[in-house]
Amino acid sequence: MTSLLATVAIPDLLVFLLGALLCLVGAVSILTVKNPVHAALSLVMTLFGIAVLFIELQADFLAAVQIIVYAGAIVVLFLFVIMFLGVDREEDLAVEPIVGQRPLAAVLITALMASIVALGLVGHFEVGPATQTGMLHGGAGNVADLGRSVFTTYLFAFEATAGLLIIAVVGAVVLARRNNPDDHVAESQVEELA
Amino acid sequence: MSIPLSWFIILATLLFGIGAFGVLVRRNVLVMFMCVELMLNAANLALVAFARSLNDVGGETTVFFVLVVAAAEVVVGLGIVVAIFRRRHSAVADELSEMGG
Amino acid sequence: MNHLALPTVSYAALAPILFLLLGGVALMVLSALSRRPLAAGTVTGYSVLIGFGALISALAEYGHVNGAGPSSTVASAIAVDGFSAAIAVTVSVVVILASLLSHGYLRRMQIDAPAYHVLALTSASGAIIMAAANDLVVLFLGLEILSIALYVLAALNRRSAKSEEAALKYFILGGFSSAIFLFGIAFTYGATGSTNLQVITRTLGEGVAAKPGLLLAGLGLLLVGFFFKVAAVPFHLWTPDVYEGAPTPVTGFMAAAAKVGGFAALLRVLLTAMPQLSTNWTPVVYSVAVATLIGGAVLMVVQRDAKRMLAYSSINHAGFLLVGIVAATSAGISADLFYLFTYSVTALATFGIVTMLAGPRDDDAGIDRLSGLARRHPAIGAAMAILLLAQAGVPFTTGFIAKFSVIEAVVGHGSIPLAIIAMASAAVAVFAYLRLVATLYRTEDIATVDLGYDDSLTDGPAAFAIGLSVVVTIFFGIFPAALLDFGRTAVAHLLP
Amino acid sequence: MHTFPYLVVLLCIPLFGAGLVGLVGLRAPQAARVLALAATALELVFAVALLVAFKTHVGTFQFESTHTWMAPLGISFSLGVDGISLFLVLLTALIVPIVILGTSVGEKATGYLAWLLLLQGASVASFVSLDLMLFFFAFELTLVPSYFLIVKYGHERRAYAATKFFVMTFLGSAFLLVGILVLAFQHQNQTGVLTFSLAALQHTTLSSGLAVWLSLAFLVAFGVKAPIFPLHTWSPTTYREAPEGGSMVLSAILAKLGTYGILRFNLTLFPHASKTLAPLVLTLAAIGVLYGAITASGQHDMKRLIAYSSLAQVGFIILGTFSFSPQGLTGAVTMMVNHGIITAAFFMLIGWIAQRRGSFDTAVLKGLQGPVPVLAGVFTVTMLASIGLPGLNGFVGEFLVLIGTFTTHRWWAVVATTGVVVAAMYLLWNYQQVFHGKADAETETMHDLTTKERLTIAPLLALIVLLGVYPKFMLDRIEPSVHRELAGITAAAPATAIQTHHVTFTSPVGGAR
Amino acid sequence: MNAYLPVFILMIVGILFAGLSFVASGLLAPRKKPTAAKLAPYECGIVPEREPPQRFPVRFYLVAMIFIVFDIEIVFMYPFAVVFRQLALFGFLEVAAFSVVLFAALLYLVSNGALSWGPAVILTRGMPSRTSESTITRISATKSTDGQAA
Repeated sequence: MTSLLATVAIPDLLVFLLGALLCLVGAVSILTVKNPVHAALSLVMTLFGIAVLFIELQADFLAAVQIIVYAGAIVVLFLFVIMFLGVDREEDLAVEPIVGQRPLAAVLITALMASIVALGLVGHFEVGPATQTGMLHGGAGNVADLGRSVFTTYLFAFEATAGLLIIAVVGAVVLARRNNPDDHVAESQVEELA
Repeated sequence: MSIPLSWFIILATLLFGIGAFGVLVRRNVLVMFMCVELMLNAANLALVAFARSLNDVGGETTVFFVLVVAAAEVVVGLGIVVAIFRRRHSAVADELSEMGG
Repeated sequence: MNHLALPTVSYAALAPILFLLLGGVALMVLSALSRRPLAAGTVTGYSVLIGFGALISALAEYGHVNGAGPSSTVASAIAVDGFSAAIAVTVSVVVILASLLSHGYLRRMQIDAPAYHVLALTSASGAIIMAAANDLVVLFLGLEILSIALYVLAALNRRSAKSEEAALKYFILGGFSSAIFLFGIAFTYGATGSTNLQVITRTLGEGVAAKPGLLLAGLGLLLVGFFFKVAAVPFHLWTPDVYEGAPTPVTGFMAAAAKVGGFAALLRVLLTAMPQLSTNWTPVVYSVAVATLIGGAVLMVVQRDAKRMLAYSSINHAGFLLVGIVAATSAGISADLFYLFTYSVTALATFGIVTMLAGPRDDDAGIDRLSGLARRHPAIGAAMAILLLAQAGVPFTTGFIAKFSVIEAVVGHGSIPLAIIAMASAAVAVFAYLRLVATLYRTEDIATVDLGYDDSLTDGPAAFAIGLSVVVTIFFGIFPAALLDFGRTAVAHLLP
Repeated sequence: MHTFPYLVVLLCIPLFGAGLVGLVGLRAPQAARVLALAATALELVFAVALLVAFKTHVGTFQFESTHTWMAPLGISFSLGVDGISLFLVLLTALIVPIVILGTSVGEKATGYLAWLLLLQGASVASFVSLDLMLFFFAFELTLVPSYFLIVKYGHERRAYAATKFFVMTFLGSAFLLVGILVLAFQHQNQTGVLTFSLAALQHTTLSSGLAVWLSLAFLVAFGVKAPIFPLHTWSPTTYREAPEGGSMVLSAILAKLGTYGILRFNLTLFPHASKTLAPLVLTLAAIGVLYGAITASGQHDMKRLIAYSSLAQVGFIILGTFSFSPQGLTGAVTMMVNHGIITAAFFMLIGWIAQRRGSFDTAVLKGLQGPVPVLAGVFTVTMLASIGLPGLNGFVGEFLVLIGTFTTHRWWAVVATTGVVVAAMYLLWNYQQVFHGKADAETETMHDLTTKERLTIAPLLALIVLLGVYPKFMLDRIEPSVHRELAGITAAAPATAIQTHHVTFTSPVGGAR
Repeated sequence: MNAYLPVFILMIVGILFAGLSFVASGLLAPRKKPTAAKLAPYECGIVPEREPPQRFPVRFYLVAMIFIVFDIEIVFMYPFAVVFRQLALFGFLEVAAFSVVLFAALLYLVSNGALSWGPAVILTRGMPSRTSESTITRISATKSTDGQAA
């Protein structure tokens, strides 16, 4: 610990620990809680923690976006659907697990994480040559950097996201329709309910 | 000096692993989705950390696109869940109304 | 501060993608603006036209590349080379055939045709983007465009609960693999300092990349993600259920487009961005290829459901394509290109026939539905037999040439055992195909189940598409030279 | 040279015939039968014409025609016929029409006829193709029709038999394909040309180890088809369960694909490796002869009996092939043809007996001589030919093979001779069991061969006698080619160890000397 | 980091407020736990024989879609706004193209009734949601078409 204090500035350390704590507690509780609503809330917690870490990494704008899009939109959608379907009753929508037993999964995942970290340690977490895509300023300045790279280097990706949104919208509309087309009376039911 | 890269990467790996584990073992579909989101966020964290230590903007920009992808995935995935639920729901309703006459 | 290098865009090179993407958007707007729902015929015709547009522009790009050599556009995010052009051609053909094959089905099942075609076109564009991507981020987005659209398409059969279950399973495992893939991108980015494939390969070449640590982690994660997408054993668990549950024409489209996109991206990443790491990835791909070949073939034999059987057959095909990757030579790549094209055509048409046989609910493709088909409908039966034999790799069909050229490539590369394993797996698979063909021609105990499909057998567009595919399969099976040369020239102009 | 393209025609007639029969059969099965007969008859006519046009005393390939085809893959469409393949083509052309005449599978025969024609086409193609890949195409193509012939028109356990046959043969050909490819790439590394033409690949220099491996790969493929002793396990079941017509074609024609392949490709491409492997192969062949003979004598089922006896016969053919002596090789070729004729006759007769008596079981069949004298007579002649009675065609081949083998590999010849004796014993024993003795009531009611049947079997019988009394007719055309083969084998330079830059092989039989 | 001091203070205040309100509700709320009967929906005293069809009309889901789509667009607009002078016309055109596509998506949503509020059609006709006839007809319909309804 002393060595840490020597190397790392205290506020940074605190912020990091706060963020990491939020993340991990949230993540673990997603795994453990029974009620999906609680799970969603713990997801918010994790996202918040990650936002804090973004701030620690001087990616302020991304931190804001993280809160706005994830916590503000995606998780809200989750909660909306949970309420909408009334699956806050536990395990209402349970489907058979895709892959078998927990121990197997645990072993696999642990092996995966261990090997990743081990590989990282082998390479001493050395990274490649710096600043190949573009300069990155810290703090509030990096919005401009982002802007530049999004609209030059990653222009195509930016336009491609439009395609994703199209799919999302069309998909949502198609999927939200009444299920069985032969069930005409039920159709009118929906009309009446909406 | 600031936090070393390795801490962030290890943390990201942990989150990623927890998410993956959740996808594999949880039975509730919505929770599975949340775990996928968790994995994506772990990747985001790693990207930003790398971007910072590379002093390179690419990683942070990538996070942008990941956000969009996540949004699209959630929209579609929840759409599928809604569809399934409504089918089952109507099925249940039919049985009951049969009994009730 | 005011001088910012704005990227140059060569719209000619992007034409195939733009055709499909904007075609989808336009169709969406049309269906939104039109008072009453668009007629299925109109929509089908529309997307066939879009497909032709993409095809022609892809051929034009191919010709241009042959003249001007490979290049990249939009700030080197998109590779303009023979490879991407060839894949674009394949995907466009897939789009044309798929929309013809789905026409009657959409009408019968009362599926929202415009939505279906918007999604199909968009996801096809995703496949091309994957193939042409010169940047991992673009590749990832292409992958997601392809996959997410497929998730929705898989859920479109509203008459069978299986369909949504399949979509759900596909979605969860798809999202899972995407996340793994993204994590891999993150590590690769960290280790090489860029997401651009050319920069990556340059960094690796100059040896200025990080010590193998993060790099290998990234490579491994990327590979796992890819193996999920192309359904390689042991990452194939989702395939049979999804293939079985999804609406049959969607299954066909999935089997063709998803495989093409996935393998195109895999080829590009491994062979153009990370050739320097071949000593690291070859063993992995090798062993996965072996598992995929054997697993696909063996599990195929025990299936009682046509769609599940074809799912495993597609897994076996994936094994052959991986063999082509192991032979990391230009011969291997061109063999894979040929394989992808011919496989897409035959698989699409096969599923097209299964579509014709799908009952009013399309929730049962048991083999007994096919029993004695050739007795009642000789033409369709014969077409099915030919397509199955082609997939089996019987001489004088494209299937044989495809398998042969892959084997030739890998033997040339010197890994004889793999070649023998591949042939052995083919032997097992062929047996399964032949058994199915024998079922088609069974005279005794013709299926007693109610096959409510006699109306669907008179499905003009589908019949036309199937006939076309059969002709292609046989013609290029006997005179493959032109197509093989096409592939080789494409690979000759591969963006380094 | 502008000669009439006999070979192309011989290929096209059955292939198009098959398609035509398939189409016509949908509407009119009877018409299909007539059509099939017409096609095969035409085929036979052209085959005979080929025989007439064939220049005797010429050892090289005749009627050669080469067209580029699948150039990017180095595959060419090149055909040619020499004394060795000539008679096999004739055999193919002869047997199939007889099969169509002499056997029937009930009303729905369209598929049966179409498959038979396709099989004929594929077999002819593989006999006359001078490009290894073209040969492989045809070799593979024979599988599909055979599979369907067995699985659709066979007896009770047909599915099992068909599967066993199919999987074993296909696995064998897997090795063949890889072997061909490796050879082709060796050639490409040395000359820079990717080709599969026999003439070119012949001059590939191979390290002795690699040569042995390749020749083993080829041997496995052909050995399954032939079948050679340890790879024969599919044949009794398949011959038993296949329809009579199927068994005829399988044993008379398809088995010859194997023996022909060994003679044509193994000996031509890997002369030294073949010499190295000779002891092994000869031993297997001799074992095959004995094993076949002994097992046959234990059979109660006539079809299985013939299956095992032809295993012995194939053993002889291999023996002659690997004796590397002119007589031996000539004998082998002669025997391929004669064995084809004889087994075809056997299976057809057995089929007719089963038609009348409803059984293949020697325990059931007794004293047929009384009620069906003609059938008995024909059977007698066939059997005597198969034993190798001088004056009948079986004798010529066996005799030549034994002479040839004796001059070069004495002891194997001796073993084989004992095989001949055993064969004579079991066939005679079986004969007297079936035809002599007291016929039971049901047998009494059997009717003798009809005129149609007599006419059908007549050609085979005639050939059995003719080729027995005047074998020179065949030998004159075979010998030159055989001599050419042997010249090639002896002329071939001693193996030089070539290390290829990516694959290195070591010999399994101490080849690297 | 000092820039974020207010944020932290706000955070703490928020947490405190949340905690306090929980405590307060604990203090003020009636002690008795509600019985099952109390929790059940009230249907004129009849024991409800099936749960209500849905909690919300699915149209809200489409609204959420619109929200997400524009949320994303805004996220991209912000950095664009920061650098649009450098990007000049080119950048403007890019964003214009993007926005056009998004607008098309909006159009599609609206045409599918994402924004059509107001009283529902059938209620104005005053027809009850489920009568025995409707149920019977529906069941017969489902029976005729999709064999097993479960």
